[in-house]
Amino acid sequence: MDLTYTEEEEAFRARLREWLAKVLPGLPAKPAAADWPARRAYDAAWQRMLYDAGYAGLHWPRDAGGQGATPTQHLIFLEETELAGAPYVGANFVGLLHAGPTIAAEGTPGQRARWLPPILRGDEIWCQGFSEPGAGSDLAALRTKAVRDGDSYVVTGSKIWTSHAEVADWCELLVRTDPEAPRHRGISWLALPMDAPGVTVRPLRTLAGSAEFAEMFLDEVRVPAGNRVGAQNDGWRVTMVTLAFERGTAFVGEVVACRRVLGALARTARANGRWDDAVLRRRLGRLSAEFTALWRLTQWNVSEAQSGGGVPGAGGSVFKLRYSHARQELYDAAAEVLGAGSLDADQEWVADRLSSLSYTIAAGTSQIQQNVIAERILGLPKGR
Amino acid sequence: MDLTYTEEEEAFRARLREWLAKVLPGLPAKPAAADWPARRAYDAAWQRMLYDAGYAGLHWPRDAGGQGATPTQHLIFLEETELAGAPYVGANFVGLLHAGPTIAAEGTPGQRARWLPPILRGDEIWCQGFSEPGAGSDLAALRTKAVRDGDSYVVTGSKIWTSHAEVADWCELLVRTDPEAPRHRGISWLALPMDAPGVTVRPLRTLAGSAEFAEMFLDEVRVPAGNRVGAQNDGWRVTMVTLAFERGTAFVGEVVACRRVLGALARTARANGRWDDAVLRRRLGRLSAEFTALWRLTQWNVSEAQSGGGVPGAGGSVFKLRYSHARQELYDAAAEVLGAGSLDADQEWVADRLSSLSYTIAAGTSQIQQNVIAERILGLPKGR
Amino acid sequence: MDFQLTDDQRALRDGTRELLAGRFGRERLRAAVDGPVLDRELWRELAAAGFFALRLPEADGGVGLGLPEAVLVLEEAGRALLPGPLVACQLLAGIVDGVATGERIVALADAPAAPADGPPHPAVTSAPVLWEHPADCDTLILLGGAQGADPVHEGREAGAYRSAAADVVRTPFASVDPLTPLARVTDIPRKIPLPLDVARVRREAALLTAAQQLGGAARTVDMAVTYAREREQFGAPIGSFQAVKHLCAQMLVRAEIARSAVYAAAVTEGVLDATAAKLLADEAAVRNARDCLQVHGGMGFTWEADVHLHLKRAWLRAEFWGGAGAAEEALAEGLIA
Amino acid sequence: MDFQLTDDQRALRDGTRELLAGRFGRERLRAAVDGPVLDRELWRELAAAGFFALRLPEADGGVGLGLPEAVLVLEEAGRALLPGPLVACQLLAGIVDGVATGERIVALADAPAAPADGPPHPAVTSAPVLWEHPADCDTLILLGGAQGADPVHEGREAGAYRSAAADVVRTPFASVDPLTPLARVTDIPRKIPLPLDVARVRREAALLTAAQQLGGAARTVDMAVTYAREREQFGAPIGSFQAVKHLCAQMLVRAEIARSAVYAAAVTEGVLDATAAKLLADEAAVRNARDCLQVHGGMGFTWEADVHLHLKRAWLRAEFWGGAGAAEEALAEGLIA
Repeated sequence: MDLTYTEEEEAFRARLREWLAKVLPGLPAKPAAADWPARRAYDAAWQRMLYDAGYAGLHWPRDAGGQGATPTQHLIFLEETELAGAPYVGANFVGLLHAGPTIAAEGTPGQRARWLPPILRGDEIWCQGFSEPGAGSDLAALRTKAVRDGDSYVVTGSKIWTSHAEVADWCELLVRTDPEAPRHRGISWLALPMDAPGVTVRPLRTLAGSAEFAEMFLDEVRVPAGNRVGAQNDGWRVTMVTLAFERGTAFVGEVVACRRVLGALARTARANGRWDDAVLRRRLGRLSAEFTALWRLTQWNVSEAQSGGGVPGAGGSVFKLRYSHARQELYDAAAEVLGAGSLDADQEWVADRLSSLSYTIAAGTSQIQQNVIAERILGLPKGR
Repeated sequence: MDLTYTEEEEAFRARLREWLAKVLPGLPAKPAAADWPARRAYDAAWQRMLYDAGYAGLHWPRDAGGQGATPTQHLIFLEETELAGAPYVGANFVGLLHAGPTIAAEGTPGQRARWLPPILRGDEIWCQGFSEPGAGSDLAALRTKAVRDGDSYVVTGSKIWTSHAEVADWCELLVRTDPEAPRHRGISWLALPMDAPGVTVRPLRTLAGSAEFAEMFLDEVRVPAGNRVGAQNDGWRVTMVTLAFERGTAFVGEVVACRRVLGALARTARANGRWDDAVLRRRLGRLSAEFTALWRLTQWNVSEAQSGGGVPGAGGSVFKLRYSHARQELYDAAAEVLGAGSLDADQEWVADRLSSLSYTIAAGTSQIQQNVIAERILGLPKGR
Repeated sequence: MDFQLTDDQRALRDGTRELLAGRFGRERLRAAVDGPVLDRELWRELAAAGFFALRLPEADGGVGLGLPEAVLVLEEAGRALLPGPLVACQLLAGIVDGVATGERIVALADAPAAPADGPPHPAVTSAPVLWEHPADCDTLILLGGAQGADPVHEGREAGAYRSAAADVVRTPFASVDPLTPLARVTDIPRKIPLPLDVARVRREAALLTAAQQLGGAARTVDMAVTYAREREQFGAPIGSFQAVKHLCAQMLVRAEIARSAVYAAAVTEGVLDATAAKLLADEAAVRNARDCLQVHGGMGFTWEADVHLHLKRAWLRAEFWGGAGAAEEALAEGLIA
Repeated sequence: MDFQLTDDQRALRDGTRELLAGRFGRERLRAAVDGPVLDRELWRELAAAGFFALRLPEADGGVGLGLPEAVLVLEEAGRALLPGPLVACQLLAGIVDGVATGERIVALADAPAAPADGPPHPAVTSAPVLWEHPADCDTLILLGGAQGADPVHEGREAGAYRSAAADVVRTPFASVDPLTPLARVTDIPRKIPLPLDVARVRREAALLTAAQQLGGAARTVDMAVTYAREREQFGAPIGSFQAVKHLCAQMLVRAEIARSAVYAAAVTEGVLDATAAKLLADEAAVRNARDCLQVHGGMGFTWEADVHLHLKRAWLRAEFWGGAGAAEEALAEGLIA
């Protein structure tokens, strides 16, 4: 058990810090949340800077144009960029973390050459078309259908919770290509050009009042068969390769951010007198233990990934279940610190409190995570 | 909505209080917990006093020898006896609250004449033979079998969680008389004489270290067919009549007792300095709201029973689910008040903390109660 | 003792529910979300139905009912997410002219007293005095206010003051609840004292707010159960899964516990009973809305679903008329009194 | 960074588990429940296996390992419910003669300091000083002790004192944990000061106690899962019901969160890390034992089942070396330091 970083790791961290200190002050102001084109431009420019500095696709394999970094280096990268207040991955999220790795692992040489470099350079933006209104946590229940017609698929259906759809060039789309096959067997993975005729995007307003997501309607959209990655009807397996790709680093930046928020809560409480409330104070102390442990668990999971051990994804369920709950508790505590100020929707922590409500739902509800832990880790029987 | 008692009700309370004040000081000392014959004698003597004063079988119908009191009078009786520190129903519990009412409702005139008067007078003690080691919360999975042989049933099997078995005269026994029938259909209700050959009772030690319960082994025990109450194979329905009998009064005395304990906790905390701990103090305040609300819910359920409305037993699940949890919280708070004293097993609250652990399990686990509420009250589909 | 609704009370509850379903159905609700301006016509209709004059003597044009009936009406308002200073108008009908008839809309703002055991932290003392629906009210009644240099809190001992809305200096801010605009009161004239039993008003405001929370808590149980019966996942209604069943069961338990506390406090009129009722109803409303959202999954996270409106209103109401900390301290004190 | 067990650490963990399974299996455990006298022979065998000399330099006859290895061994001891003053003997081997070899059994009793911000309530100050396994120990080391008239707490500033067990006046009482006899120390001679880094001993005692709690928390997950796989109700293994599955899943999460905190604190040796580890491990041990009992249903309520032994030990350990309140306060303080 070693929590000290190697010389190489520390050198990597030092170089990164130096670079961040140099470039961050020169960044333009963050665009407004509702200005999608400006956000795309901002995120793309940042990605281009990462590319030029040799940090693009840090955790991608070298033969896909990435840096082949270790999970620990990726952890350090995510920690340091968060600590330095660097831009988030933003519009490049799906390209760098889902679609790109999928293409790298399962695409043909031609597909890799076509799609990977523009992702790394920030030139092309991807969005994700997995979720459907009728499917929810039961992802495999998707019904968007694709019928082969000559050299194309004709796709009809609808998707939901598609982020950055307004400005994306491509969508990694899961479609049902064999309606007769068992649920997981008749699915294929397509790269959908977002400017294809028949694609309609409608902003989806969340309870936070913002439109971070969209619905996407597909009306007989023609997608070239060459845009299919992996074999026909093998899309479920292809997708799962992607989902296991992050190897424990999914929430590194967020845990760092939560620990920063917790410190700010304590200081605010000291300043506004709420610190005198022992119940609140002890709650903050409890959250300190919680987020420190979550950080250690992240280091544990990353180390496990680095050594190639463990059940991929299973430790992630343990982390996600506890973290999503802890994040909600953090912002409930923030509301306590704010008192009546917790009713002010313009307060940053209030907005974050609202968005934290999705954490126990998105990417597998807490109920689903508990099933995964019980069945895949603990080996309890499926069934009821 | 009226929380004031009628003149008749207040008169009933006043008479009862007067009687309790007169007789309680003359009671002998409570026997030791492990001295079963002495406990039986003590409980029987108290029941005889109730009988002589006209309080025996308060909530039983008049034609069964009871007083035909209203649920509200029963509530008052339970409240006042608890407040006055009167003996508990003890060894007479099964006779007065389960077996007796079952016989009153379903027995023949001969059965009623044979069994009811001795229960009311405290002359005969009953125990309950429902639970089985293999059945648990799934009561209908019972396997103790009874084979008809002439004028008798020959009973073989085992029962568990049988209280007062060591000193009981009779056992209300559920047996399987038709192994081929669906689970709930092949069960019969028998009155088993505890001195019958083949009955073996073995004390069952609980985690509290005491032997409040027993296991009962039945090895080809002959029970006269005339001891069957209700039709053969109709025992499940016969039993359910009993279980719905209490109509909201099951925990009256306990809620009164919990409120007294809560006050004592607060005073102890004030005396030993733990009151300065705001977290503990607020926890006690929270429990005060909780137990007051449980008392009001009790009054609500009793009033509903009195007016003949509501789903019998369903409101009881709501109460039981919350109360069993609140009781455990109460004794966890007691441990906080005691500090290191919570490690002293001779401390009364520590013993009560241990016994409180059974509350979320016995008479239907909290999981089962939640199923009952979800399916019977909320109408959610059965299934998983 | 008969701790059940009387036939009249049942009729009042059912009638109120029917009235609100007809006059403030889902379309009106969503319209109010998009433009949170109080509907004066609806307000007068509510008044005509006796919403505000409920407890005034019949001789004074009221309905002559009591606190339990007011609780039932406010519970229904909470179920329906009806916006507006309902509690203030209920409490001040008969005291402020025109409120009983719905002609005048009045709000209450509370500048709570410092705790009994000495002055609190200076920063806490200046907690903002909040005003619901500032743009829609004609009159504001300020209760109390701490002493000191702060013009809003000054003169707490003096009781209650009445001000024309236009004379009150306030800073509106973005309310977390889209149905309830809010402002911070920054300066208020103290020219017209109002003879009011401030302690009683606070106690009844807490209880009537708790009644609304109870209504919200009960409504979210219904919403969760309805959704759980209809929504299918993994080939079955999600309500057939124990995880969802048990969430719903716990929601019902919370609502029923809160109900017994709220109804009992309406009957006893005790201050600790009202405090306990507010504590339990706040918790039931907030946690039920959260669980309702969880049962709804992604759909519950959308603006179009009504779940978030219940959660935000529950958060808002929990901030008014005494929070959990003060309630628990008061109840603890009650244990040794 | 490689925050995983090394091969040597894995071997140590597995070897310890195997040793305990062989030398302190279920029969020995239940025999110890019936007669809670420490088995001196077993104690010497544990010593021979390096239980106590683990961290002594090899030159001094020790094993030359570190705090992480001590944590792994104590975690296994916690899994096995091994009784005895293991933490004290681990910490005092090399300081008190004969402890490393198991010839002498030593206990630690803690008279904790008053909080930094002034003297606490007088009644709290005189909280009893507890002694585990008083009849089995040869020596007692007292840490600190508050100043004042109280002979036990007097002289806190002076650090640690060593006393022969026979010289310590104590009052045994009925311990809630049948495997851990307890006494209150009522008078103790302060003749032999012991040069000890008291703060460090407290920190490491907290961490090693947390390691035992972690072992208990992990063991009760296994017990619950095993039972849930085997026990059938309503025609299916109870582990196929979501309600039981989710209880077990939450148990695992608690154990794993505690594990990362405990292991990290063993590596960093930070005082706040040890505090957080104790807080999380206490909670995991107590709540997992409670949930394990719930999964076992009525069977878990019997004396014959081992579940209650885990719960009672978890309660006991939670009372030693800093409770939740003090830990949360210290961690809160750490946020603004």
